[in-house]
Amino acid sequence: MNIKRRQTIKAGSSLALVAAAISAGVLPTSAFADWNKAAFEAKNMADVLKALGGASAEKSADIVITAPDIAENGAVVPVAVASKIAGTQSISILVEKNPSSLAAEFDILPGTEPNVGTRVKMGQSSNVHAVVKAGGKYYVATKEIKVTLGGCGG
Amino acid sequence: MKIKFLPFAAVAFVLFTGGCATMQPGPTAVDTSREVESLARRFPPGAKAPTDAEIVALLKASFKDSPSAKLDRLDQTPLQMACTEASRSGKPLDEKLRDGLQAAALASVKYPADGKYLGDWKRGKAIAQNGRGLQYTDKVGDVAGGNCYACHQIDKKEIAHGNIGPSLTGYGKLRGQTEPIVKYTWARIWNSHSFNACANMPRFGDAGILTEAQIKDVMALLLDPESPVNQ
Amino acid sequence: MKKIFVAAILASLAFPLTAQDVQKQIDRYRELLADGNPAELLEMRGEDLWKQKRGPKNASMEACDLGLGAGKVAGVNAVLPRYFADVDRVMDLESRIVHCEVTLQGFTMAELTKRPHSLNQSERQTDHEALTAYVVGQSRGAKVNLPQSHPKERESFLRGEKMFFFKGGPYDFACATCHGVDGQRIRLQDLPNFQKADNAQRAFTTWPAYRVSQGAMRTMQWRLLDCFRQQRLPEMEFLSPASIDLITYMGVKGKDGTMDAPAIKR
Amino acid sequence: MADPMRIRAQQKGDVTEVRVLMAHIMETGQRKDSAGNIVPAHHIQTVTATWNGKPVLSANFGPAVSQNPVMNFTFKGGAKGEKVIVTWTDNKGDTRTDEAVIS
Repeated sequence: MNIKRRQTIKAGSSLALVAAAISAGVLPTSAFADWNKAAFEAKNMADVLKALGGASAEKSADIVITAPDIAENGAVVPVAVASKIAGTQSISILVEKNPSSLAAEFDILPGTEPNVGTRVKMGQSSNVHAVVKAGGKYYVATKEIKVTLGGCGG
Repeated sequence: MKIKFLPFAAVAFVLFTGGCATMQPGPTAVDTSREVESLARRFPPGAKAPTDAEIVALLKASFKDSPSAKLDRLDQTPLQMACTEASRSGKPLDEKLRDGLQAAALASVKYPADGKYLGDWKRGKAIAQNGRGLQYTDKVGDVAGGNCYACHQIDKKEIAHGNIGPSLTGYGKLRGQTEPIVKYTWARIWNSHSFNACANMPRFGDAGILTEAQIKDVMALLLDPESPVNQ
Repeated sequence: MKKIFVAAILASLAFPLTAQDVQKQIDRYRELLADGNPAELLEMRGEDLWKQKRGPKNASMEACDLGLGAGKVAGVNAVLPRYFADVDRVMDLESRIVHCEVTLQGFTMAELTKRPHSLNQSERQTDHEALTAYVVGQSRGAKVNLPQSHPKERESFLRGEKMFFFKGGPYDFACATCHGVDGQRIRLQDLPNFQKADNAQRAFTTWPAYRVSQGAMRTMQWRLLDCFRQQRLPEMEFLSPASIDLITYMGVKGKDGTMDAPAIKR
Repeated sequence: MADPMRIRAQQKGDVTEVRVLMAHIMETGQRKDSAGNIVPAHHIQTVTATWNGKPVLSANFGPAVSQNPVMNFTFKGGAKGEKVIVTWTDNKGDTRTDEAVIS
């Protein structure tokens, strides 16, 4: 454990909280998936799917992406995804034209609603894919989001 | 000299009569409620109206001098002074004053010595997108952009355009490339006050914002038949 | 039916997006953004700082008089700038916060004004930004009503008004160039016209704001500094007299607006 | 030093809606500083949430999640007064845990 980390926990006065949580079995690390380096470094959807353990994704109308058609700024683009596919296990958000496609991946645990949202960076106008894993298979929905330049210009 | 320029001014008039409202958006007059405010309300006992000299002194005390943006930027030119008063009062410039300012502006225009007005529209496209330059955060001598899209629609494909100036989509296609058009466009970019004393558009040539070569590139963006503006 | 469908597709190709379409979609983006504002994180940090004993005098800011009495924070941003008898001049919120840090906590003016704004993206927000975020957040819902009965308050407004129309610099710009006409946009960003009450209210009540383009909350002092940068004037001094007068002008113009800051913006 | 999160958990019928704001730079590892050097990546990698000791969310973030991340999710169950605990961990090993009471 590095010093910085220790300070962080101490400063947040959450040491007791974390300890209590672990001893109570609240944070069984095994319940949470590890960060998948290969998936987050993949350059396109096919490679992301491969890294996640899939092959191809089938288009699905049961995945709903809520996002603007035009983003006033690419640094913050709100994207929410809802899946109506039975047995949804995970939801991933991919930005096709980013240097690495995968932005975020959410594991849908028993009890989690298959409806999540976050905000992503987009370097330029691009397709945004929502990839859903359900019953071991992959499904995808796509939406184009235009990123605009803004403000006084400099 | 003056006679030589007259035709361009005439062209400008013909070109923009239909669009005068959008061409010359002076700030709206001060609201009437303030005009009728009683003197007592406007000046509570002891309150004084500031003089122009006080305002300049106060502004100078409020800004920092730096090599890339000196305090002399707060010394107003006669045109800046006249247009400040016109927009504050909501009253147009006196005609004689206006004509004099416009003539002086037109006389400031330097046309290209080699007689070539059009550069490379592709470079012009980048200049139109670039909004940097002449800020206190820039270095002296940094290349500036024209930032045309801040105010104008130009290439139809660029949706992030402002509306302070008129749309320039199809500029060359609509107007052609005759000498008066070309020279008028050059003068408008070099010193837009030539045709409208209190125009909002910066003096890209006269104020040294863009170089002659850059203005040629912007000209090509507007007038070159190959430019996306004219597709 | 098929014909209409084909025609619709052709039409959509020929006319990609109308100005109204674009505006609608930008509004949608703003609506989605408003759903979560990271400025709240800074407000939390600012509240801790406000209540913490700090500085050479080891005092908290809780005794600070921001214009509605010592210790009162709620609603102050809706009545500032205003005249303060203890310094015999008009102060804006940020000047007053710095004033209290000097008088109550013993910090020096020089250290507080050296670098009040954090750098873009790369830097943790400053204590000044955090304190401002907290105080401003405590005015949400308050009606803007700057006092104008003291001669110095009125003079501040009149000076601010003149400055608003002052054209200068290599671009010949005044504040009024962009903010004195209805319906103007720079790129896709609409520009409030301060001669219209509803516009002025919307502008005054939504600053400070978290700027997503910068990943940081920016204060009203920063807003003016950066407007002048874009205007190509020199660098505005933090807490300068001109800044206070212009904020007074904007606040008086925004009378009766409802404070909703820190907001979130592009 | 990591700043606290802002967590809102609201019971709506038989589900609880959770909205989380995290203070984090989310540096991409692609940006250059003023000297032209690449600023190393520094971003949250995992976010987990529990309710009554039960995991209700697990997310993995890459550097393309926006600075000061916002995350919304919903889980079945939850009653007013119960706690939701959220933890994030970043690629430098920094971590932060905060909790919110369901309202």
